[in-house]
Amino acid sequence: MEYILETKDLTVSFGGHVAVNGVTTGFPKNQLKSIIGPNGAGKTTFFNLLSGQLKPTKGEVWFKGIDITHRSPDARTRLGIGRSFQITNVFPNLTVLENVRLAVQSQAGIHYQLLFHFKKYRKLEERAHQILEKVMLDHKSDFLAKNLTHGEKRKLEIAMLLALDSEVLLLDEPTAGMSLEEVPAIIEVIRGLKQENRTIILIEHKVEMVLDLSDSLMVLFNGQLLAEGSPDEILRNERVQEAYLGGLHDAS
Amino acid sequence: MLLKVEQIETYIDQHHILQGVSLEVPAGQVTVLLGRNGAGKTTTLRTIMGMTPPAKGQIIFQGEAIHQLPTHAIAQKGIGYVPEDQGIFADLTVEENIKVAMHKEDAETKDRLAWILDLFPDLKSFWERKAGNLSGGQKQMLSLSRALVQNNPLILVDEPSKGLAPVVVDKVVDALKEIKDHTTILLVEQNFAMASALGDRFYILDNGQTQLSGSMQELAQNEELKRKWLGIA
Amino acid sequence: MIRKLTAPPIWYGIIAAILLILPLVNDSRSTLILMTQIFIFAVFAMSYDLLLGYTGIISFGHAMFFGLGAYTVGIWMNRQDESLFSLLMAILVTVILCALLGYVLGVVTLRLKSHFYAMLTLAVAGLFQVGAEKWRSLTMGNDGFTFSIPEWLMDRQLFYYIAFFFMVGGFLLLRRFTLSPLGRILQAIRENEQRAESLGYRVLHYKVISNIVAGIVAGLAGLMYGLALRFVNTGVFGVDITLDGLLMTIIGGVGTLVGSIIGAALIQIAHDWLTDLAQVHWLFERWIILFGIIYILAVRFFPQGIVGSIQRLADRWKERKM
Amino acid sequence: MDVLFNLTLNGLATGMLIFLLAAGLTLIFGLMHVLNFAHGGMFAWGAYTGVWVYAQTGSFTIGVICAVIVGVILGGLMERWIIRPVYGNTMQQILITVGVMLVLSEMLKVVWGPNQLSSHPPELLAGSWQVGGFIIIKYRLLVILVGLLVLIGVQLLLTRTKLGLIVRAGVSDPEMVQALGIDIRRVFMIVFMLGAALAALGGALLGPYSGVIHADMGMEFAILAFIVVVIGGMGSIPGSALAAVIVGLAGAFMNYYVPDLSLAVNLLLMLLVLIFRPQGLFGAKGVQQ
Repeated sequence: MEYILETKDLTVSFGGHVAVNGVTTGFPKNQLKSIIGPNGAGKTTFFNLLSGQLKPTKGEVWFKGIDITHRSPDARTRLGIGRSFQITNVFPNLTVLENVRLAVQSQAGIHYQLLFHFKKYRKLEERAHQILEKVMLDHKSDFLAKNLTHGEKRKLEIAMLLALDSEVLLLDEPTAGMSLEEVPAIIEVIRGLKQENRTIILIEHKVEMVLDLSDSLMVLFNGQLLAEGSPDEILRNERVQEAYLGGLHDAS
Repeated sequence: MLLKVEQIETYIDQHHILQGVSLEVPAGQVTVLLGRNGAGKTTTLRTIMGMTPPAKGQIIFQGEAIHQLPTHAIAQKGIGYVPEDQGIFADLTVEENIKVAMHKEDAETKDRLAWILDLFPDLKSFWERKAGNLSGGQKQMLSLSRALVQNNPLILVDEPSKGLAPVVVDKVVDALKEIKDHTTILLVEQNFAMASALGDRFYILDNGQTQLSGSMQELAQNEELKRKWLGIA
Repeated sequence: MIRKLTAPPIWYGIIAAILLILPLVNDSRSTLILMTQIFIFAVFAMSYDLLLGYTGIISFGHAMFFGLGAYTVGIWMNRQDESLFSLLMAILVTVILCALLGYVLGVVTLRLKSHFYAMLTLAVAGLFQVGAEKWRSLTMGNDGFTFSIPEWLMDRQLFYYIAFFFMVGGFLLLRRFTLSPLGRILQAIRENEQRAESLGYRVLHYKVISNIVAGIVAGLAGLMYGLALRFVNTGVFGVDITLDGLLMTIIGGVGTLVGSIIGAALIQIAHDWLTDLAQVHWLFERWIILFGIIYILAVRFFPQGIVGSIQRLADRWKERKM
Repeated sequence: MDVLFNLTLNGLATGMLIFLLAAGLTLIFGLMHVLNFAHGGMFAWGAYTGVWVYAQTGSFTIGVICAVIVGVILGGLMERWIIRPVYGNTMQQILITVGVMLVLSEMLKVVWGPNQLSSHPPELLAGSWQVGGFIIIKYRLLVILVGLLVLIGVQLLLTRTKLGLIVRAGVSDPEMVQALGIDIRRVFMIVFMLGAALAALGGALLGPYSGVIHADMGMEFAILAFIVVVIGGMGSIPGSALAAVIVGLAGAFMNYYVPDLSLAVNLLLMLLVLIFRPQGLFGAKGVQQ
């Protein structure tokens, strides 16, 4: 299988605690792969290693055949790995439109321009509006981001990620802290993304959602890769069930 | 009833984390709080401790409303807390960690300390070491000791098995079994084997709400319930 | 804050017109000097606002740029002839020196947390002040020196207009800068650094750029200040100059540019007025206390300042209408 | 030889004065993550109170005691009314403490007038001893002694008392300290008052040492104290002591040999530390973003 993003023996430890332990895996192009596992299994840490917020103690991260282990988060974004955060992470005192436009601008490679052609600027704004429409947030484009409801902020978060137009999307619990009524809208958005032929890596606790959306799953447990495979295989995997129910006595 | 939590709702920033949690902790028992990741178990404990005060609902401890008190006052009422990450003071020695928690140095406290050190002989041998250098299991024991040395009628213990090797988990279970005879425990645990070995009653949390409660024995025998609420399917 | 400026352009026009006519109506020397000071400090405060309000950097050493400008023009005029050419050269040198200083300081220190940056800039500015005291051959030490400027600049009325256009130019330039794509990125960094990084922006680069631009503008303000006084001493490097800029920005409204102008006007006028009152009672000589207390109260209860608060009220009103 | 000895003694004494200021600064930062830009104000107030009371009563000791009391009171008021309301907001903290600094220095001029005050050591400590070919100025020795006593005292307080234990625990996890039933806000206040008292003590000792005091010296010494705290490492008392001695000595020697560069050397030292070892000599964390 052709992997767009791969990890080799990826390990990170803090103090004496090994948070991610020798994970070797790959993420197939244009598929959605979810990472599941009990609390403290190292899922978010693993994400941070993929996006560059953390540097591994050992091991490598490869993206499209390039070793990106030592690249900074902003460099990885420019290469085409975008991420959303578990905690809502937007620019609170900028408008919704401005939030997205900043992402569009980065994607367009406009980093240091001072004087600017207004037509081109208009284009960026149009693109931002299109994306806001896609996540059903266009009617709020003039609001300051801090005045959105929680669910709307999550949508904005995803809109910014879309604007980056990254090939690989890392979604860290996109429904965290949402009320139940808000969840289906987000699922729709993710489903839409899947159809656009992007590679998506998802951390999510809402199990029904994971099983429904994922092409494949990987299970982390105590920082190690316990199992990977299709949702069916994982469901049938005894070890995984045990890990969840807590009877598991692994070798360590 | 030692502790009564009634319909609490808690926000963290704007996240509506607890959306109505109610539970009762009878004295002398181990009450277990179960539920999947992100269900709101840790937040429930932190809300009881006053670290993330509830926006709605009330918390009654020994007949007294405590949900508006600051954390230190709640602790002084007699609730001990053993957090998920153990909350060890890494730069202090084991001895000093325990001393921070000892507000009295009377004979009774000294007796209790002696009992604790019998319970966790490891701590005695690392008495003057920096707590940051302890293993995960030892940190867990130290954290428990701090809550015990205060003679709290209730202790809240958050996932003591997390990140520990199975052998160590067994040790912690044994210790908690003995501790159980001395104080009431509200335990958050994802490791079902551990929960069922210790628990008398259980509550299941999901989506920030208490969904189900009953005796631990019943739950242990009901595979379907277990899978539905605790497994991945 | 990014939104359309609430004050409609017509207000700007009216105020500008009044300021243009003022010297023709009232040519009292003290009024002209006061207004000139306001214009110059408005530019200084706006440059401070670029750092504080738009990029979220607190510097306690902004006076070093200001002082650099003032000394450059003083020394240049003294050593060379007082021609227009020397003036232009002094401007060029100020720009180069401030850009260099802004760059070096930015690269070395902007990686640090805000406390450390604030502390470090305070210390470096202190170094400049001591340097100016000690390098007597160049600066005449503590007492400073007077210098002559091109004859035609001595005309107070003309200088008033120059300062006025200096301010208008500074405002337009900085406004353009903050509204440019790059300026928007600065605001994104102020709001949420980590997120700006995860959008693919190299945060440090932008902070350094902001530092350089703010430094150059502050340096030019210092140069104008030197020209206005025809005198320079170590006071131009003083912490109080920085604090003046800080005060003006905070009271006027952080992140608004217009606020800095209003703040500069308020503080300079109050300063002038209270100094006059000092003849009535000595306590008025200590007018800084009053400012200090107002400033503390503003930081605590009124952090948006005058313009920010007006904007917020306007927003609320608009939202209610919607 | 004589010169070297004198310079060393001089540098040590200056270093100790800076240490008194830096100790509070570093403790407050370590525990509360507040960088108090008004700390120099406490120092200046201590100096003025000390000199004035000494002049009024004729007793140096009473002057020092009053200075310390003024420090405690100012510290308490400041913690309660200025720091606590903006707790947790770094930007507001920095801005507001600078405002307090401004007001404190100006208030000095209101109370004692804008001119500098002069002072001299009490009779008992005036003059010098002649030991072997060395001249030891008595007052300098006193300053060094007091500095050492404070260093030992603070270390003992931190390591041997319950309060110190709580302070150290609070540095590593303030929330957990509260969960153990301790009111951390009270501890904050005590530490803040203690830090202010030490600064005021330093100020009171400075009067007779330098002969004159003026209202702006609070900021000058605060800058040196900042340098010391950065070099020594935020939150570390031994680090501050060592760095204060280094800065004091560097200042004294440079002042004698290359007077124009004395502040520059200290700044350079700080820059080097920030670039190569940003956590300071006695590494605390949290300097870089």
